[in-house]
Amino acid sequence: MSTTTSTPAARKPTSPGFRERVTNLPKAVKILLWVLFAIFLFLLPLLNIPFITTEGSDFGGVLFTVATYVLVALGLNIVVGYAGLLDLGYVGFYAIGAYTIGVLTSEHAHMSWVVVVPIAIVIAMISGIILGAPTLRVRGDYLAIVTLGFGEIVRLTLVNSQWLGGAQGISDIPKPPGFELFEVPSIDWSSGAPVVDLDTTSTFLKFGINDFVPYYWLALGVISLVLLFDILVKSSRVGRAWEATREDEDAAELMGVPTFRFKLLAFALGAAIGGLSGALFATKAGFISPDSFQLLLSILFLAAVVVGGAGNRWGVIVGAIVVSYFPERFREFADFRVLVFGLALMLLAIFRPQGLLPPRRTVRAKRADDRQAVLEEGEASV
Amino acid sequence: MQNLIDNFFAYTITGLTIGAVYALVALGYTLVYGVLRLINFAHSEVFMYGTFAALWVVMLLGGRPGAGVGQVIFWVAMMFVAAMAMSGFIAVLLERVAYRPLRKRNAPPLIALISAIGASFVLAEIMGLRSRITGWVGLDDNLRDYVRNSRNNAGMPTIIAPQPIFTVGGYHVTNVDVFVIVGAIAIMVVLDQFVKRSRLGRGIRAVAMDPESAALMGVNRDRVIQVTFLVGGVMAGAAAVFYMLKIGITRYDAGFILGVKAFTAAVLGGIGNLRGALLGGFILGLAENYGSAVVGSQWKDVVAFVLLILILLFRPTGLLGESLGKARA
Amino acid sequence: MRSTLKFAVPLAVAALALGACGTKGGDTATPAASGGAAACGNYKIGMFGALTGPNANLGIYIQNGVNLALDDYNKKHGDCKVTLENYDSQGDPTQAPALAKKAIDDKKVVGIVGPAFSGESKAADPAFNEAGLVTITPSATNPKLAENGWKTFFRALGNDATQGPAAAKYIKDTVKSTKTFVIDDASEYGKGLADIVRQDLGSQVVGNDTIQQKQTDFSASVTKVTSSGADALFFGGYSPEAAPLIKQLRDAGWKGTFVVADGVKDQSFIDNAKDAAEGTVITCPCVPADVAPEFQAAYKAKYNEDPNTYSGEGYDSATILLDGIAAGKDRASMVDFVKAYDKKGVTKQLKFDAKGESADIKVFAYKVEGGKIVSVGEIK
Amino acid sequence: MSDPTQPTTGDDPTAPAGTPGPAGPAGPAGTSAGTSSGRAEPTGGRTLADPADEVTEINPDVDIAPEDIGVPVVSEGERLLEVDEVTLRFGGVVALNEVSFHINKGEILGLIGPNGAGKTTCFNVMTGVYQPTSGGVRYLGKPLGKRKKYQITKLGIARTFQNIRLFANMTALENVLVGVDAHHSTGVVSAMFRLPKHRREEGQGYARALELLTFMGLDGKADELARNLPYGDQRRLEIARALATSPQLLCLDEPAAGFNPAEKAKLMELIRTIRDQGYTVLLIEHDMKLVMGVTDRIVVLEFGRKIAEGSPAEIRDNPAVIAAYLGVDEEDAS
Repeated sequence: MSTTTSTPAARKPTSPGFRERVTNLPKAVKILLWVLFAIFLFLLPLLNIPFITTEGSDFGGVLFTVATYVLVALGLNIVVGYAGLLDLGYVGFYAIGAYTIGVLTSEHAHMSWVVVVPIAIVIAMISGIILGAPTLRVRGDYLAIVTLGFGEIVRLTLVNSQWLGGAQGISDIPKPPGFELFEVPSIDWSSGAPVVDLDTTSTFLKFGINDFVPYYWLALGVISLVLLFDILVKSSRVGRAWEATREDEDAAELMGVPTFRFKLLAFALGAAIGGLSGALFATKAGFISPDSFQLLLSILFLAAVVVGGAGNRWGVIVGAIVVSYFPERFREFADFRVLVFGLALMLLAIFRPQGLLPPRRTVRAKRADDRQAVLEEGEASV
Repeated sequence: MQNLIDNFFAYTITGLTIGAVYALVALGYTLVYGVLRLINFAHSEVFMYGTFAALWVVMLLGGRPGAGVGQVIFWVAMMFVAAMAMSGFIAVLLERVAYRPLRKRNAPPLIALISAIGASFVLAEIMGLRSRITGWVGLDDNLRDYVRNSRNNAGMPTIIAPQPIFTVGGYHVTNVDVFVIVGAIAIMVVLDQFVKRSRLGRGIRAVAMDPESAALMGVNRDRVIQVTFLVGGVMAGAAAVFYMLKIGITRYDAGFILGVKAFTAAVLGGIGNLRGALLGGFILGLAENYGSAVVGSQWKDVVAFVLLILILLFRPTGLLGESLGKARA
Repeated sequence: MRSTLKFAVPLAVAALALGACGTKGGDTATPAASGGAAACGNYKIGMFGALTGPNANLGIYIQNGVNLALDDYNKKHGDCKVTLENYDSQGDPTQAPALAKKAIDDKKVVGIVGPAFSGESKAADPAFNEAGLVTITPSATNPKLAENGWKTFFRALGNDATQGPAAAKYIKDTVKSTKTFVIDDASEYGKGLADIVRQDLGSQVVGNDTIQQKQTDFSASVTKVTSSGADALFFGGYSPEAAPLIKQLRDAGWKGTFVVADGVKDQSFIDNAKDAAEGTVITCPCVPADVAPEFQAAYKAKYNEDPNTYSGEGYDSATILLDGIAAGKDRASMVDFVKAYDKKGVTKQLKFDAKGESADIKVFAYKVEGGKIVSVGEIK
Repeated sequence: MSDPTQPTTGDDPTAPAGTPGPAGPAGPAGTSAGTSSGRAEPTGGRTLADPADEVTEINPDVDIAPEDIGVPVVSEGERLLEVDEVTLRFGGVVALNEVSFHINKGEILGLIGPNGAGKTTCFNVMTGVYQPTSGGVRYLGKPLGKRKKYQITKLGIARTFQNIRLFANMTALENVLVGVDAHHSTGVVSAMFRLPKHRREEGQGYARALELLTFMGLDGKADELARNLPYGDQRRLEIARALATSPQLLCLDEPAAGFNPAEKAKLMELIRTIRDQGYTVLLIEHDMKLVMGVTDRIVVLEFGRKIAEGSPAEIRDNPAVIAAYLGVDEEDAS
């Protein structure tokens, strides 16, 4: 474990790595890079880049799935990565979000999508509190199995409750209201070089049945909001309290951290984001049934977080992409997908236990340096 | 409810039979948790491989209904040998491949869990893909019956025809019921004595109590851990035999839910506590059956999980308390 | 709208920083992959269903039938072969929409056999409908699928609403049961069917239970059945649960008649339940193999086993689409072709009503005898 | 200790006093820094560097006086905390047996006793880790009752740990900030929208935390991960973190364990400075020299009982103490 963070002695002599070079770039260049990156993400489903684009399934649809996984991973990262609570039943919240959409827009009411999404978030959050309040007092190891049980309880309730559609699920979930601003063409590579194909376009932002790209854009927008939220909250008292609780719960409590309250908060926020992802999923799918919320999904979600590097938001994003994209990209493995996935998990655990992108403290340390300099300057000037 | 009261003994006896299987599988979780403080997520697959070993040995020996007593005893004995060997082997293999490398690197428990989940997928999928895997090496023709339809159920001929022996409250208790319940308890007693009295058993307890002191006192921790996995695996093998005698059908994914239930049983009784596992298994089996009788079988798993949550709320260390080292076992 | 393109194109180019790049207009939707004969459309048909994963058995039985139909066609039309494109959903509704989009975007695909399950049908069929791509499902039996007004939806077999009453009738008239117990597996298919049977049998139902899929220990259900004194049990569900259920019932000494539906019509049921499966009655809206001996022979020659559940329906569904291609239909005109289709297939007279349901539905009863599923005639 | 992601450290400081680990310095002080014998190992399993390098100069001039946290002010010499006939049983083991003593405002009280005497257990009762079986603790004249640990901290009792329990994967600054946060109330909403409250508290918090680090001589190491700090710095960081909660009473649990004489001298100086800045200090220590040199009064425990109480001079001459403690454990007292 201790190999992940460089000691001061080791840090100084090494020549600046990629990361340092990027962080040292002028601010304007950095902003430009970010903007270019955002545009790239925005256009990704239409660029049809060879090799990256999935052959077996629609790339826009796959990217949307990847985006929901990213969102879920960000939410679960708050619970697992920041607060250190092992949650094996996260799919329960995902299902609750999706079913709130289903019930309120199709099955029992026809409320507007814009109204229902916040309701879905709130209901998922409340269910997180209801589950967390009694169970977060039990030991961490047990929490895993309790949450696993919760995920199953949710699914079985969905299967067996006719009010919620039973095994038939809920269909005809309406599309969200959209607006049509402009069309974006796609790129065609069939002649070997990129050619702009003006006939295959996606409209920003029209939510149809046969074009998943607008849903991907929606998810992209939601992800950036959640990321911003994550960054702001993590770098505050709340984030520190979570980390302290994860590191040493008793010591944190003795340093004045109401650990239970913060664990519950992490659980509720994680649940809310899980519910939001479920809501997006239901919106795009138009049809939901308990089959879409199998226990295996919880495990995949957790794997996304751990594979990427629990505690590092960029890491878990990478993890989510790995877990959701690769099985689609390599559909030709077909029957062997799960086997390969299992092997990958084992190898990763053995050879890179911190995840692909372990939490990096160095960047944060650098920022703290700057802050200190600012403070000293301030004092000097007074 | 009326149905439960009318058929109370039927629900009780059948609940105890499946509870015995839970209990034996729960032992594996409890033992490993006791010495390593981690949830051996892949233990369910150890059990599943045992069921297949039991099935295959019966197929190999040409097991069929209505054979003579001597023949049946031989078959059942061979089932035990095969299933225990297979499960024990898989458990030790698991420890070697999925856990030991992590332990050497001092990885956090969460990583061990991920490794275990990976191992669980790999083991289950190998069984689920056995027809294709054996196809590559060209053994398909010889083994066709053993690997056919590998994503589907695999059924075993009934070698012990259930015969009512005596009647309790209107329920005809069969020879299989008695064999499973009594057999499971007997195996538990043997294990209890093994942990209590043998040198290796004392080693297990010492490591469970305090790994560092145990190491100082000359206990070879790696060896103890290996033995713990082996013992847990052998118990799962025994469970697999009982399961096959009672249910008779297995599948590549048969371990998963049963594993979750068994883990629930272990936590119910107090994880790390051997007698707790037995108690937890029986209680879970009963609760599921009673619950199914009252609210319908579709809520069976919900009953089990709600029970678990309630127990953890009101008695967080399980019914009999934790710790392999300190508890009486 | 077109003017906004100018904004997006340079950006895409810049982001890629790749060489030659021009805009391509015109009406050709997709580039011609290979320059075949002008008359030959290089058409494909799609097979949409679970081909891998835990539910793959059914999908593969169907795929076998489809491949057989393709072989027949390509033998006759060697100069312009039709190929099969597989859309392996693993039976998962979550994956279905993106696969449907893939099929829709491939303009060579003129028709789909599938989706195989009801769940994925609900997820994918709206897209097919919007795109006007014909789907003929050989196996999804949920009655509600036909109620959505999908113009492209066709079903090559009877739905649960036709099978349920037949099963109930058989239990009443042929099994002559007076006390029937009904169990379902809470699945869309199983519960839907069992509810119809419950309704039709009325007061003769002495007890109900619902089990979970993947459940293996049925001791509670067994106790309920035996204590109810039922002389027949209808189970709405699939073979993985039916096999252990009947085995445990027989082990507990229950002697009644076990009645199941097409979800259990599968050799693996008998392989696993072994002797306990004997005497099980299976209803199925599928024609017995001996009705179409040629198909049976061809299937056996190719796959070395008898046609299995829905292999015949798969063959028929594919044949309809292939006939359409032979008649020069493309994707747009295929819908009307299928709607007007009326020919004898290997399973039944292939003809659809206004909703896309098979017009000619026969439900047959089968029985497990001597380890084989044998037909005992049509339920009338 | 139940957290699955928590790095495993040595033994459990909250364990009953009946099962203590080995004592502090095993050999003559100063010969080796690795005296913690795998028990009080610094978090993260880092190998110890030569302690001579680690003597960090503290900056006693920095004003770190406790912030006003709304606790009623007690004047010098008045009773800050009273331990009143506290008995604590674990099953059959009596860890504390009717222990009574008090701490006056502004003093440095030593709590000593042989291994297993119940010193840390006593800390645990005072800080709410354990509820006494009978008796109670009064703070500022009011019983602590069943207050939770973090509530007691907010009231003004802070502590360090016998085996260092820093937040290993957080920086030194963040460790201290967690302590400062004890009196903050920024929640998700103010953090999310960067409301004035968040900005004010963050600003004050950083300033205060940096002050404390500077005071402790750790200002250059604010951005090191706690687990990468040298052993001595980790000990000092624990004290800084405890001070950050603005306590009235600072409880130090063997702060000098594993220090060489030079470091111990520094530490004594530090403890005095802390007291001079307005804190009351309760000190558990094995090193008799340290205790005698720095404390105003001493309470001696043995087998969960108080056997003596008095000034260092009185304790030095108390026959019961000599018999129970010095006689048995002479080396430690060197």
